[in-house]
Formats: sequence, structure tokens, C-alpha cells
Amino acid sequence: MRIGVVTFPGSLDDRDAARAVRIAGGEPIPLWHGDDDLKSVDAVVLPGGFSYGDYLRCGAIARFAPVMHSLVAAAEGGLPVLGICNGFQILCESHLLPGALTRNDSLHFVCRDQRLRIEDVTSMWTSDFDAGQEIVIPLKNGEGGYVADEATLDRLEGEGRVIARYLEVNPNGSRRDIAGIRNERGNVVGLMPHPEHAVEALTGPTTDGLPFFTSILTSLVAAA
Amino acid sequence: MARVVVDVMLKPEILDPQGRAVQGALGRLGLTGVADVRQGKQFVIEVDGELEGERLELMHKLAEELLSNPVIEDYRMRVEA
Amino acid sequence: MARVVVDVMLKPEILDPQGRAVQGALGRLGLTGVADVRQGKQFVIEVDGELEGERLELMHKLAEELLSNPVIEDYRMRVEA
Amino acid sequence: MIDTVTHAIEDPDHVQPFAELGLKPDEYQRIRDILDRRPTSSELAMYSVMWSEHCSYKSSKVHLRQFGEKKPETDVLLVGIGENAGVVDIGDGWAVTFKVESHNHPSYVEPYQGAATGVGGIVRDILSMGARPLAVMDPLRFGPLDAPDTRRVLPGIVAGVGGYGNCLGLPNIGGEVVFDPTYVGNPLVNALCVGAMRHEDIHLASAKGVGNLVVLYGARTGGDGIGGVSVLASETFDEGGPTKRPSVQVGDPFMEKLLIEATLEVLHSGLVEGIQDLGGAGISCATSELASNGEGGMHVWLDHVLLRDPTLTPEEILMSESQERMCAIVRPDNLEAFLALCGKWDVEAVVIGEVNDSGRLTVDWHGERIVDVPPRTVAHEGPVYDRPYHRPSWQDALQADGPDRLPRPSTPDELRATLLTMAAAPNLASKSWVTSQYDRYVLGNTVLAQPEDAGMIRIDEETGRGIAVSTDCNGRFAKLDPYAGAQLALAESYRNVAASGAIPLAVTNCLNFGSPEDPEVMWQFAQATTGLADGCLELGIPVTGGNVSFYNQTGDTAILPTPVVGVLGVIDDVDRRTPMAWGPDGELIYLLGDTRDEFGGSEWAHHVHGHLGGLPPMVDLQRERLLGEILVAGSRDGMLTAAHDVSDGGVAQSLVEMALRAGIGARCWVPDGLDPFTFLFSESTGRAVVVVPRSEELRFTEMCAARQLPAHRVGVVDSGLGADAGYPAGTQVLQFSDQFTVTLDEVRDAHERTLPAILG
Ligand SMILES: Nc1ncnc2c1ncn2[C@@H]1O[C@H](COP(=O)(O)OP(=O)(O)O)[C@@H](O)[C@H]1O
Ligand SMILES: [Mg+2]
Repeated sequence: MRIGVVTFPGSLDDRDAARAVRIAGGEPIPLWHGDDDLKSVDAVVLPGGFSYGDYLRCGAIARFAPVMHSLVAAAEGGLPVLGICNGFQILCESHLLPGALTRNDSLHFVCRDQRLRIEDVTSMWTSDFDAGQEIVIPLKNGEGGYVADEATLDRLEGEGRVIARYLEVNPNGSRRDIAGIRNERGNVVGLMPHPEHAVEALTGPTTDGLPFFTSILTSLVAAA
Repeated sequence: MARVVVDVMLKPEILDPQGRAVQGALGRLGLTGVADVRQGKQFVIEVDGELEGERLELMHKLAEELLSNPVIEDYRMRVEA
Repeated sequence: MARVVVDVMLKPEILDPQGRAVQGALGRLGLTGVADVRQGKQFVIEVDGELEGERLELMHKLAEELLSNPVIEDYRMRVEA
Repeated sequence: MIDTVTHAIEDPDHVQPFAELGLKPDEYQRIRDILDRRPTSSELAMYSVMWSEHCSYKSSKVHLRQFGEKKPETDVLLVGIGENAGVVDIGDGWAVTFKVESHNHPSYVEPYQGAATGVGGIVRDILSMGARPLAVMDPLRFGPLDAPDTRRVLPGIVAGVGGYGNCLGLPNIGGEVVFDPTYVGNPLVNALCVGAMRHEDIHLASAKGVGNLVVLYGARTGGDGIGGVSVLASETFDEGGPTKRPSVQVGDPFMEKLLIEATLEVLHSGLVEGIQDLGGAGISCATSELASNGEGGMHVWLDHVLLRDPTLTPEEILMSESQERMCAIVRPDNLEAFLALCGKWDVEAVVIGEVNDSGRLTVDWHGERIVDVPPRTVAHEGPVYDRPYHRPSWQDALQADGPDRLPRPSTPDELRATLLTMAAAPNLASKSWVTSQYDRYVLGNTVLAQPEDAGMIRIDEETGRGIAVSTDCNGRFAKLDPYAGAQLALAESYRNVAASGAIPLAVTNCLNFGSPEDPEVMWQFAQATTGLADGCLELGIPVTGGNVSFYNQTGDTAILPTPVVGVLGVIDDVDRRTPMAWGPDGELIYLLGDTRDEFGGSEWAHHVHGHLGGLPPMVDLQRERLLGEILVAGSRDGMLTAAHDVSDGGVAQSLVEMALRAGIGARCWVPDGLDPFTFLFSESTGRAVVVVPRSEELRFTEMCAARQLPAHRVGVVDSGLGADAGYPAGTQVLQFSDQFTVTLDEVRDAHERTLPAILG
């Protein structure tokens, strides 16, 4: 399976996302922000980082990159996309996911090992988890507070589209402790914490992040 | 030469932690009766020539879609000569 | 009730990486002739009653020392009734 | 009007503001002698900034020479002192470069930007060697935690270190946060960066090849950091005076990230003959150093430099310290490819000069010659001072005022209270308020990070080869005895690296001191450098580079002498790292080394009694070496589950930190022959607490006995003690037999509450 990993100017976790794909058994394919060719990948990861320095608003400038033109169309057509941290912000800015991510309520950047509960295992990126499974993966962000209007939040919850929630500590003031969401179809997932940093016991707090990357391989095989 | 000023503010219903922090600090530093503080952004854009017609329209569109995020923010734009 | 608006901008001689990033994006999105972009902050402060005398002075002082960083930023403050 | 060479010859008596630029009359005269005429204002600008203390090391050079003269026999040093950063061979064809630098004064003026640009500057140093920057560390020092000055500067400095490093994508793997009254008004912001490359990718700052081009790339040049030279600008502006110049540099980490990627790509594509970062003294430094390290000559078209502020004068452009710029020497036939790669990363680049063998550095401004100098005289032949120094008048009295008279806790209750007080002392308390603002995960190779003894990163994903780095300094020890203090800093850093399982290889340092014009400060400096050089020789690890920061004082009061030492170690497989959290029930806790009654300069004397006097703990570098060998052997042969060095706060603090990290309690006891207070709180060096599985006990103790390293069994990991001690079952406790019991919850609370209570 060919999993594209997009590099924008200022992407930081692109190598890590590619490594996670490799460890899960997929083939990482580098995609370049300035190139609208998706290289016939089977799925795409938008990695973390500070695209364009995150200077205007996180993800605001990246949204207009040539690669995003193709990606938005492909995602609407069903291509699986996982946006991690900055990638989540880009997905919201691109309106592939509802809502937005705002400045942490602490006003500080925060890096911590975060406990989450996986709430939805129907998405293409979470199918290898057990419903309700608790995991610990790194979280690191300065603008990770998920916001949306009440109606949208109700709808997300009602439709089971909250895929993960913060446990113990809400690290950034996210509404309803939301750590990640999906679109209706379940192919597009945005997640604030970083599963790609929890795929090796040596370098991560756990290996709890790995199922995100094996899920997509399983889902693609099942769909094929 | 035209100067465009775009003010971007979080919508009133969106929580503004920075504004709240400033409100707290103003109070601690002795300013009484601060009822509310909101913190937004201001862009000052200098463009060559007049800003009219299609270019003005594009500027409006970019103020709405690039400089602000309509999901959480409102913008106001004014052109100074 | 008075509304105070404080605009804070980096001093012109200070590098503004944010403004530069916006300038680049505006150009890539088709807006021609953008000569300069500066990005600043805007605070909208609602205070009870009139803002006069000592309280106004304090507000000025806080705009200069708290809301802006005089080492790198300039501020402008206006009071709306 | 522009001051040209012709002009300088025609108007030899023009009065120049050399004193305002910080040059002494004899230094100015030397410039006139070198040039055989008066300098132009641009030449004066270059000499004044390159001959400053900061760039020329004029007060420290005579002492720093010892690092070369006393260099131990070593074959790990690929590039030594004098380049942007030293380079160390770590095996398998890998080379590692690391360096620590100060950004103290700018961080006092503008904490966020000062700290941010400090990180940016050291990262470019590492990059300019050809290495990919891989991690940063930040040794920081502030006034007392509750001092208003600390509350002003600390949050901004921490946010600046994090803001820049996080956005750049470099994990922060360690550092220090130290509080002492002498740092009020003079915080220390030191920044360390470490990077790696293959041996063949090492690049040097030299302008080789006549006809090759000098390319300036990265951010545009603005008027940053040229405060002093405005006196020259005001001379050349006829009316209205110069426009305002910023006193503060603003960092652009996004630009630096692009600069890193673009630089590594042009280097790996073989498009670069020589490379240099732009830091202090900007273009003046880069051109003069490149030229004198290469063919000896260079011509520069200064008006080609891309400007952010078009009103800059040539003097200002030469001196500007705008961030995020690099300079490369490129063959003409490679230029197009070089520019294309810069374009790929949206990095502006422009040719500003050409290499020649004229032996001169010449600079033109719109066709007129404004600089014509021998580049070596600018870059390397600045003034050298052997400043007078003498032992301070108060040193004997300070050393005579030992800690023996201080009342000590003796009852179990007093000892228990002292342990909790110490765990909460600002210098010993948890630093997570600071470190949780730093990304320690990015790049996915962080094996150990704060609060572990050393930061450790994997360099080679295939083989697991990696490195460990630690920085340390106890300024109180250095005040009591600067020679010993520098060695103690070295010893602690060495021990931290060894505790992680890595073999110490090389040293960097950042020497933070008061004014070199004060003979007593100069004595501290001379003692500390000698101590460090002698110590490195004895430990067999070379100094690869470093930085000196003088004039750290408020009025007449100098900071504690603060020679921050960074030690780099190598580990052939990071999988066998030794963490500090101990393992499961039943594992045995050993204290290695000798414990003496040593409280001079200790954290206990400082925190509990506000006392500083006496002598620091005894230095025994042979013992440190032996301890290091045992720690590394223990890791290599799988005999250790955990290890933690013993330093500030003594054994009590080590045990507390290990227990908290594991979340598991232990039963401990005082070894025979020691009183409980000395056992718990003495800061004798050459010690570590290690944890050994029962199955390895015999092998481990036999190894220690054979090598003659004292090893005392002082405890057992035990998660089941709570109920016996009268707490609800499952409560984790640290129990000191016959003395007292504390729960991990209360220790954690004390340890973690201190910083947030003050900083919010
Ligand atoms: N400013 C900082 N940045 C990153 N890590 C830090 C900082 N200050 C302290 N640390 C980390 O916290 C831990 C404890 O620091 P310290 O008590 O100074 O350790 P030690 O006594 O072993 O030198 C170490 O892992 C250190 O690297
Ligand atoms: Mg340690």
C-alpha cells in the first residue's frame, strides 16, 4: 500500500509519519506541497509541524498549496486522509472537517504524554482499535483547542464522529475534550495528538499509536 | 499606493483565552471595571496603485478566506487612500 | 460603558516574519502589487463607566507596557464612547 | 557621502569616532599601521566589530589556548577548536558536532526574542559544519524564583527557546534551570545544539578556488544589532540623521527551517566548496573569515546584498546581525543548480562576491572601493590582552566560613521535613513547567530527554548507534574554588553521560563570567579555564569548542562564575540505554562511590540556610573515570535496570527522582559508618545510585570489588510497603528504615508544586 506523506515548507513530523507508515508495513511516498500530483497513492498523511511557520493561522496558508487542490478533490471522492496536529488544522482550514483549532487555553505550547479514549472504530484510520480503548501517545501543540458551534459539536457526537477524547487532563481547552474527529464517510480523520511518535518502544512513551497506521492498511485491503 | 487595513476578531461566541488573560492582567495591574477584552489581529497591507474593481474584490475574498477563518472569526476591512 | 481599541504593531524597523508570510500568500493567490504587509494585534476592551482622568492615564500606561512591548512594538489607542 | 579608500587617502586627518565603536586608541593606531592610512568608515566598522570582545576573544584567548595545549591524546577529534564547532568521530563513519553558546544580554533586553535568536544562532553553527541539526539543550540561570526580575524574564525566555526550537523541529532533550540571587538583572541563556553527518560531509568555512563565487542566502539583511555603528551612520548622513535602527533582533524560525533544508540539499548535492553561517558581525565576519581561511583574497559587491531596509548604509550592511543568513562558496558552473535548490525552498540567494588570491578583502559599493584590507588582520589578528588578575581579597574568608556551624537535622522528623523541603527547593524541584513547553519528540529519535540525566538521541536507525549529551555547572562550587568548580562541572556532566550508558567522548563549554577588567573576575576565569583544561586532560576527553560570555554583572556585582560544561558521549546501541526510573519489586538499590561529610556550596546549605562558604566537594577525576567505566559496563552487559547520578541535593534527591519517575516506592537504609544526614544530603562527587536485578547482583558487585569501586546496598524496590507503614494498601512510599517514611504523593506534590506556584 502506498501511503503519501505531504511535506509543506515547515512540516516537521513528515519523516516520523513516513517511519510510522513503514513500521506498520506500508510504503511511504513523499508528496511535495508545490506539486499537485498525488502519485496514485492509496492514502495520505498530512503530518505535524508549522507549515509556513504557522504565522497567519495554523494551516491557513498550507490550505492553498497546489497539492491541497488535488487532495481536497480526492478526499471528497473517498481517498483516506489522516491529518495529525498541523495536518488536522489544515483539514479544518480546507473545510474537509468542520470546526477549527485555536490557541491553547493555557496560552503555552504543551508537550506531554496524553491519555486518550478511542471513541470511534468505524473510521478507516481507527478500525484496528477496540471501541473504548485507552491509549497514551504524545501531544505537542500550541494551538490545539478544538472549537465548533454547539450544533456542530452535537452533530459530531450524535453521528459518532468524535474519534478520540482526552482523558484525565484536557491539555488545550478543546470543547467536549475532543482530540480527533472524522468526516461523515470515515475516510478523513483529524487528530491533535501524535500517533507517529508512539510506534517504537524506544522513542515513544508507548506503541499505542501504531494501530492508526495498521488500521489504514487493513481498511484498504478490506475495501479492495 | 493604497493601504488596506483588515481587522480580524474571534466571533463573540468563541472563547478567547488570550483576551481573558489580558483582562485578568489589566485588573491585577489596577485597572478597575474591565468588563471584557477580546484580542484580535490587524493586517496593514500596502498595495501599489489604486485598489479597485477585480483587485478590490479579490482583496475582500482573501480577507475573508485567507486572513480570517470564517468558522471562528469575523473580519472588517477598510481601504485608506 | 467605554470601548477602548488598542492596535499594536511591530516597529517599522523590526522584522515581521508573519507579515512576510502573509505577503507571500497574497501574491501566490493572485493579488498583484502587494508592496508590504505588517501583522499586528488588536485589543478591544470594554470598561464600565467613563474612561477618564487617572483611569485613562493608567489605560495608556498599560497599553504601552502590558499590551505592547515597547522594545519592539508601537501602539495606538482610541477610546470609543 | 560614502567614505571611500580614495577619500581616506586624500583626507588622512579626518577624525573618526573609534572610541564610540569600542576601540582603544592603540587599537585604532594598529589599524592605521596595518593599512598605512586611516581606515574608511566601512573598514572601521569591520575592525571594530571583529575586534570586539565578543568576536575576538581578546581577553580570554591567552587562557583558552590551554584547551589546545593540554589536549589529551585522542583520535576522535575530526575538527578541533577554531572552526564553527568541533567535530567528533562516533564510529561507523558518523561524525557529530556540538557546541554551546550564550545569548545572555539580548535575553535580558527582550527575553523572548533574545532566547529565540540564541537558539537560532547555535543551530546555524552546527549547520555550517555540514551537519543536520538534531537536538537542542538550554542551560538557563535566573535570579531567585520569586524575584520580580525572574518573573519578567523567565516566561519569555522559556517561550522563546520553545517557540524557536519547536517551530524549527528540533527536540529539546535537556538543559538546566538554576536560580541564584547573583543572576538578578543578568539571566544566563546558554543554548546547545548537536548535529550529525557522515564523515565525507564535513564542510569548513574557507573560500577555496580562485574565481569561485560568494553567495549570500537566507533572510534579507536589515538593520539588526548595529546599535554601535549608528555613530558612523550619523556621520555620513548629512541631514535628518539616520533612520531608526532596531535594538532587538527578531528571529524567524520558519526561515531557519527552510535554510536548514536548503543548505543540506546544496551540500549533499556537492554544490558547495565552503560555507559559513552569519552570526555576530554578520558579513564582516563571514567574508573576512572565509577569505583568510581560503585563497586569501575576496572581492565583494556590497550593493548586491538584498536588503530589508533600503536606507542601510554600507557600514551598517557590513555589521548587520540579521538572523537566518548563510554564506556559501560556489563554483560558477554550480551556481545555477545552487540557486535552483534555494528556489525550491523559497530561500532568496544572491552572488555578492568572488574568491581571488590578491591577499586582500576588497569591497565595492556602487563601483567605489570602500574596503581594502588584509582579511587575516580582521578575522584572526585582533588584539590579545593578558589582563591582570589576582586572587580575590575575600576568597580566603569565604573558604574559611565553612558549613560546619550550620545546625543539622537529626531526628527522624527533622530529616523527613528536610527531605520534603529539599525536594521542593527551586533548584531541585521539577522543571516540567519549563520543559513541557518544549517538543522532545520531533524527529522521532529521542531515546532519553529531560528529566533524565542526559539527553540521548539515536543517530543511525539501522544500527542503533546514538549519542548522549549533558550540560552542568554548579556556580556556587565555582565561586568557592573556580579551579575545582570547573572540574566539578565537568565531572558532573561526564557522570550524567556515563549514567545513561554512553561513553564520554568530548567537551564543549560556555564560560559565563563578570567583567574581565576586574582582576578578581579575571582570576576566576583563569582558574576555571585551567581547571577545565587539566580536568579534560585527566579524563582523556578533548574540548572541541565553546564560547565565552563576559560582563555578566549588575553594577559591581558579578554573577557566580558559571563555566557551563557540556559532555558528549557515544553509545553503540541506544537500546541498552540506562534510564533513571527503577524497575519492578525486588530489584536492589546500590550507592556507588564514597560519601564524605561535604556541605560547602551544597544545595542544603544554600536553600535551608542561605549559606555559601567553605570548600566545594573534593574532586577525584580518577574516581569519576572508574565510576563511568562501571556504569557503561553495567549498561553494556545488562547488569543495570536504572542509574542516576548523585549531585545537587545528594542521595536523598537521587532516590526521590528515581522513585517519582518510576511511580514505585522503595525501602532504603543508611549504610554502616554514615550518619543519616550525611548519607542523605552530602554532595560528595564520584557517586551514582544504580538499580540491579537480583539475578545480576553477584556479577555486578564482583565487578565493583575487582575494580575497587565501593558499592553499598542501600535499598530494595518495593511497591508493597504502604500498608505496613499505616497507609492505605497500594500507597507508594519511600521508607528509610529506623528513620522515617514519606509517600510518593507527598514528595511529588512538594517537587512539582514549586514552579507553578510562582509562575502560574
Ligand atoms: N531548561 C531546560 N531545558 C530542558 N531540560 C531541562 C532544563 N532544565 C532542566 N532540564 C532537565 O531536567 C533534568 C534535571 O535537571 P538537573 O537537576 O539540572 O539535572 P542534573 O542535576 O542531573 O544535571 C535534566 O534532564 C535536565 O536536562
Ligand atoms: Mg543528573
